[in-house]
Amino acid sequence: MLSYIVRRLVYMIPTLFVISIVAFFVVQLAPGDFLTKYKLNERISQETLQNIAKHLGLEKPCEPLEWQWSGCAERYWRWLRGILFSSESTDPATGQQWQVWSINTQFPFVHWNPDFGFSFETNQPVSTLFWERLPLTLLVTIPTFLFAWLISLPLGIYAATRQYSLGDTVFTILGFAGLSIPNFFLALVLMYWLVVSLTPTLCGWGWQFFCPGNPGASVGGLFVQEHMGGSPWPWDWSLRKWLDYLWHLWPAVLVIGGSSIAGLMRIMRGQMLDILGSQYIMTARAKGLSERVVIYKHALRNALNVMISIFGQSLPGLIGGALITAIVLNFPTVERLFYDALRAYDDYLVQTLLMFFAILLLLGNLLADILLAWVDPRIRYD
Amino acid sequence: MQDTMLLSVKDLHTHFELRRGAFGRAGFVRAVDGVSFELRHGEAIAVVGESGCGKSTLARTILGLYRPTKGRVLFEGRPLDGDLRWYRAQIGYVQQDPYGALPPFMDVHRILTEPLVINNFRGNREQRIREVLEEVKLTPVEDFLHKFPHQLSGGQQQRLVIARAMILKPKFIVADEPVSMLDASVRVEILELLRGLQRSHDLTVIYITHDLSTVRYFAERIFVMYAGKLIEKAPVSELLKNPLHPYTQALLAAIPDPDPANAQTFKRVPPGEPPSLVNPPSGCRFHPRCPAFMAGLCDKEIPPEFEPSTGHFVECWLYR
Amino acid sequence: MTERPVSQGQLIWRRFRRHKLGTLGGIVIVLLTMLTLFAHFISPYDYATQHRRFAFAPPTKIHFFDKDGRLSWPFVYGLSRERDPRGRWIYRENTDQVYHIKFFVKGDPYRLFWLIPTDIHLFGTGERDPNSPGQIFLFGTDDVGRDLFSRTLIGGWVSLSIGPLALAISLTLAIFFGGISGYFGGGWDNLIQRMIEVLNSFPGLPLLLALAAILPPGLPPAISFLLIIMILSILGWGGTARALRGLFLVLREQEFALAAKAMGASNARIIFKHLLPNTLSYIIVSATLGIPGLILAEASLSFLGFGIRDPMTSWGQLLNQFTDSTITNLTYHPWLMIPGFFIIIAVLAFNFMGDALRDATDPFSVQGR
Amino acid sequence: MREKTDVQNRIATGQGRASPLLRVEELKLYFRTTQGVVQAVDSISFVLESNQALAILGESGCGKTSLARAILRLLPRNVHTYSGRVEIDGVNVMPWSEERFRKEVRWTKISMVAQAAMNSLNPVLKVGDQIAEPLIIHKNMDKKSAWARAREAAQLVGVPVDFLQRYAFELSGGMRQRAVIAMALVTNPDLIILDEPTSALDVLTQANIMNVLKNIKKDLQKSYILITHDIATSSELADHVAIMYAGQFVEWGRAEDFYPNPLHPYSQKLMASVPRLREDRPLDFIAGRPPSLINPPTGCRFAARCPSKFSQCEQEPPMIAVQGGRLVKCWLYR
Repeated sequence: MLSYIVRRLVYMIPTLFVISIVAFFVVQLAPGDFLTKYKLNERISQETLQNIAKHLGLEKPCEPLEWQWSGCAERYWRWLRGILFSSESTDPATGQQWQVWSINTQFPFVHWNPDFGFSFETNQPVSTLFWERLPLTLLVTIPTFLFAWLISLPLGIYAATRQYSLGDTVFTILGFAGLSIPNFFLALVLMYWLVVSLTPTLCGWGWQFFCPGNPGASVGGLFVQEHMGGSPWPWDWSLRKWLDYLWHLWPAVLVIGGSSIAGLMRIMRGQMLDILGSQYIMTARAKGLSERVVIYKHALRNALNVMISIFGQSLPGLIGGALITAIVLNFPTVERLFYDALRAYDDYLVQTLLMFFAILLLLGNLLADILLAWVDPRIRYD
Repeated sequence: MQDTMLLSVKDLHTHFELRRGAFGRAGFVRAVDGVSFELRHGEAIAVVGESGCGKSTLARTILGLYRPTKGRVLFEGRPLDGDLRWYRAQIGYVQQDPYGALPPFMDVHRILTEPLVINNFRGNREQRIREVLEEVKLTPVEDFLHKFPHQLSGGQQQRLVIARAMILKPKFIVADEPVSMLDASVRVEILELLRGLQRSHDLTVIYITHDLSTVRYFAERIFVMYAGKLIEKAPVSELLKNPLHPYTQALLAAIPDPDPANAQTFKRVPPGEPPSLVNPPSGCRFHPRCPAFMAGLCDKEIPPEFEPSTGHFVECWLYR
Repeated sequence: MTERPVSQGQLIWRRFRRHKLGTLGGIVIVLLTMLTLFAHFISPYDYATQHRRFAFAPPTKIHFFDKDGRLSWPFVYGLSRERDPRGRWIYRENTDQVYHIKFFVKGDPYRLFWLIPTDIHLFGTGERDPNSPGQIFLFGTDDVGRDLFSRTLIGGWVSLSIGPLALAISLTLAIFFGGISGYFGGGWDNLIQRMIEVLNSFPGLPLLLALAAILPPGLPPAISFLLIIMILSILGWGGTARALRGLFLVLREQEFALAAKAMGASNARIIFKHLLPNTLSYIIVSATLGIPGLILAEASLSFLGFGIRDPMTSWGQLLNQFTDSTITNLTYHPWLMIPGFFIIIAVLAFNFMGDALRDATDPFSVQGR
Repeated sequence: MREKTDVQNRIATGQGRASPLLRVEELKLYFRTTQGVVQAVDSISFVLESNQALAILGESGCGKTSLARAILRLLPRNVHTYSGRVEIDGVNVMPWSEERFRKEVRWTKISMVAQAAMNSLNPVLKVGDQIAEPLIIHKNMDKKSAWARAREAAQLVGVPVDFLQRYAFELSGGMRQRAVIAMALVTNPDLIILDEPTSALDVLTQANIMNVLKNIKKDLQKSYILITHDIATSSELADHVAIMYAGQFVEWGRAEDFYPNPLHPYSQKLMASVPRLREDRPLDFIAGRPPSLINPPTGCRFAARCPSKFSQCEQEPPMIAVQGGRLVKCWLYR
């Protein structure tokens, strides 16, 4: 088992390499870049511009759309070198060295703090921005993930064991609706309801938390103004900040999770139906096992194996959903950072986050494979 | 002498690579591992063996569907290599699962037209299709021409497969378990049809089966296959009367005829299971299960082919 | 023996028609397609016409009873506006001005089916002046006073066509690469598989956004439309190719493929005449189920401002207004959400139809065996 | 295998029993399909005494597997009609609730080795757990003693004990088959339904399994219902033979009477189509195909294919008793 994990991790290295190249070139393909913007800014001197160009290897052109490649490898190498070996980030404009704000300020035992480049829009190292956003991202993603899986699996089992019943039909139609409503639109509808109907009503009932000026009345964002600063790590929060967080979390969980639920539920239902029709389930029934044992011991174990292998595939949906929701609901997550970076042509930020998403997927798939190898005896790795 | 032989197979080996994951190679499946024999014009032979002994691979190698790893197949003295188009028109292939063997989205007419088109049949195609349908007794022809395979019964499907194999008037037919997927009452019908065609057209037929009891109704000679090798070859009546290889003996003993006395008797069957073709046993491949096992010989040396009586060949050290 | 020969296509069609929701989905798709094909004719205004005096006008009420409660030919009241204390425009019906709804009225000129020049619209008040109070805005107007109903119909053209177009490209890629990969195997297979893996290791939406961000802002609408189709199809072919590869791997080992090979059929003939027809049901189903995803992807892209851009429009692009001043728009101009319901209906219809098709083709597919 | 085992010692079945082990009367099982109602099992009646084996022979699609399921009440969702009497030891179990039937019949009275037994084992559970499971459910045993009994059962059918720690996919086809038979034996039921127990196996493995089944019958006094299309193999086990055609029994009799001399024209044709290894006799076949079970013909269902058809065959023949205790559903024997 251990050797399998190690082998898989080793296999990931070339994939990561290819991914970093793809991420780099996708960004390089984009026509505008920060330098264009700097050039238009009169306050930035010619000297600074030259500094930047020199520091980042911009002397030679890298314009893939115009088939000018000479500078690309150079720039790519500088970026890669920073990730692998550096722990300091340089502001190319001023030459100022920034200590990379990294995970080991929180976890001292981690000794790798890579430099992913510099964000020109915010004048900060990419790593700093990234690590700042990560805790809140996880605080949105993990509850969403749990919510989606904990709802969809039981629903799938329910629908499969009562195929064609009223409940099954209702869930099937709801599932289709979930698949068919765009995330952002669901978010909009939910916000509309919150703004126009729910919070005024709750305030009207005398619940101060929901009256104007209080956390409950604000819609969108993860916190009201007073809680926005401070530590991103939840163990530093006050109770009121926690309440604030929870109140703002649930629409996001509903929206991001909602779309996954529909898909997962249908897959789970299909799997359960397949398995319930199999010979060994008939044998289990013939053995006089109660329906409960047949379903939960014999059928579910097999269905879960398939669900585990799907685990990795459900991540892109989660990331996509989180991206859109972060924009509509104005959440300070990594996905929102990505969106803002894209709009500002903030190259290093975009390519780093693109790579981060890919790594997340790879790790998700790896985790799914390991889990599967662990629970399914048919898949043996040695 | 060579030239009068329709088919000669010399030291044929067909191995498949076993892959593990994207890169590693786990070994070879030795599906056919040193097979030699010769067939005369108009002869029907049967290859008998248990599932997984490599008999289907043998059939497909002879048909030119797999490239042999080693050894040669000669058809009328001409080797099978390079472009096989000359060979395709002279052979017919009848498969085990008639439903699977017929493309589900083509009707009977289309299915029978395919070989004619592919091999540039000169002559009246429609007439040939009618002839062959009548030969396999799918009559009246009009009722069948525009049916799809799923609308035919198992027996009719197999007739269609035979018709397709016969349509180019081949010299040689390979029938791979042609009746094992059919019901008992239909099997005989198909076997008789095949036998009738074989006799009337002077066809050479290789009949591959796991069911020894049907062989006597069909073939003149039997080849017994075990773990990639032909361990015994003999005329049918000779083999049934006087099986030499211990495996053949066990096989014959294991096959029941419908007889109420069977219920009272126990069979003497060698224990164990057929060996893996990836790591076959050393020496004689049957030695771990053999009641006549001779230590130091059977597990060390691969037995060559002996001919204890004329026309009866056996690969067993008992007959050295 | 008396049964008439039925091809599998006919059987699938029969089974499909038994599926009520699927049939409903099919009907809705046909209706929506008609609606968008005749969009210029059905919509009372050109989608770009700006009614400067009627920015953010709510949906116009159509009246069937006059002031005295008598049944009347449908009409609208004239629209007048005033500012509320916060300075927002508020629209009121002026019950003194009555504009009857007329059919086949002359209005903004357009080309029917992008070919025939005409200016006849299905209905309207007949007022040619964009600032006349007699306007009919079925879905209200946007920030510059464009009629949302007209824009929704026109936008449907992009939303509905982008799916099939992108799908056609990605299916061609998928059949080509999946076919090669599955039928021939070996080195090409390995290479194609690695390619798909890298493609699949990026989550769809972020990569889509990053690719869409490559498009320079000033492109002509038609070009950027085509490029967005290209981007969507490049991202979409991997999964289908992989599934087709699996199908071809199974199919090439099927007895009937071996039979064709034994007959001497060439590889091309085996692939195109014997194997591909067997994947047809899978391809049709995956196409129908793939379209909703593409519609949603386009909608998300345009919603975020990276897809279809003004002056062109699509249902997703129409909702783009919400990315800024979300709360204000939601609170005061909720009708701007209407195009979203069209997305839902279209996607739902495709999903129902795809699901029904999948059920109908199920026993005929190769995977089942 | 010969020595008396613990399982064996616990047998006290059959002897001195007043009513037969199993009596089935007018059992019907119809399914609803989109084409119409399939009369898969149509008024089947028979009696099975203890320590007897009944072979039910029929071609594919004649309803023999549905009959097995009807006896164990393993019904699919689309059941249209399920009626008749199923008496076990003289007690009609048809009115029993699902729960009572589950607890008191399944695997306590009747167990089953299903068709394609290779697929009867759950891929993610250990073989031993699956063999022991019925004991834990029905006999309230703890896991340890259940495993001990599972080991005995495994030895009885020739499964090496350490195989119980493995998963089904790690076993060969023959071993899986034996494991499934062990599973059917472990709770010591009186009757085991064998649905094509060897059809997917090699000749030698098949013969080995048949030896095991014979041993069990002889030593443990079990009864079998053997469902198969393989006439030659059926003779290895059968005490009685029933021939099934288009959802009905057309002949029933003792094995020693039936094999040499089948009575029904269908049975005769069927017997004549069996190739023999030791006997050179011409083979015969039955032209045409069995009728559809949706709207089967009125009258004798075999009439359309029958060489001795005559006018009376328009009406459905009853089961006619022929001397020697044989039953045949054919007007020729009136």
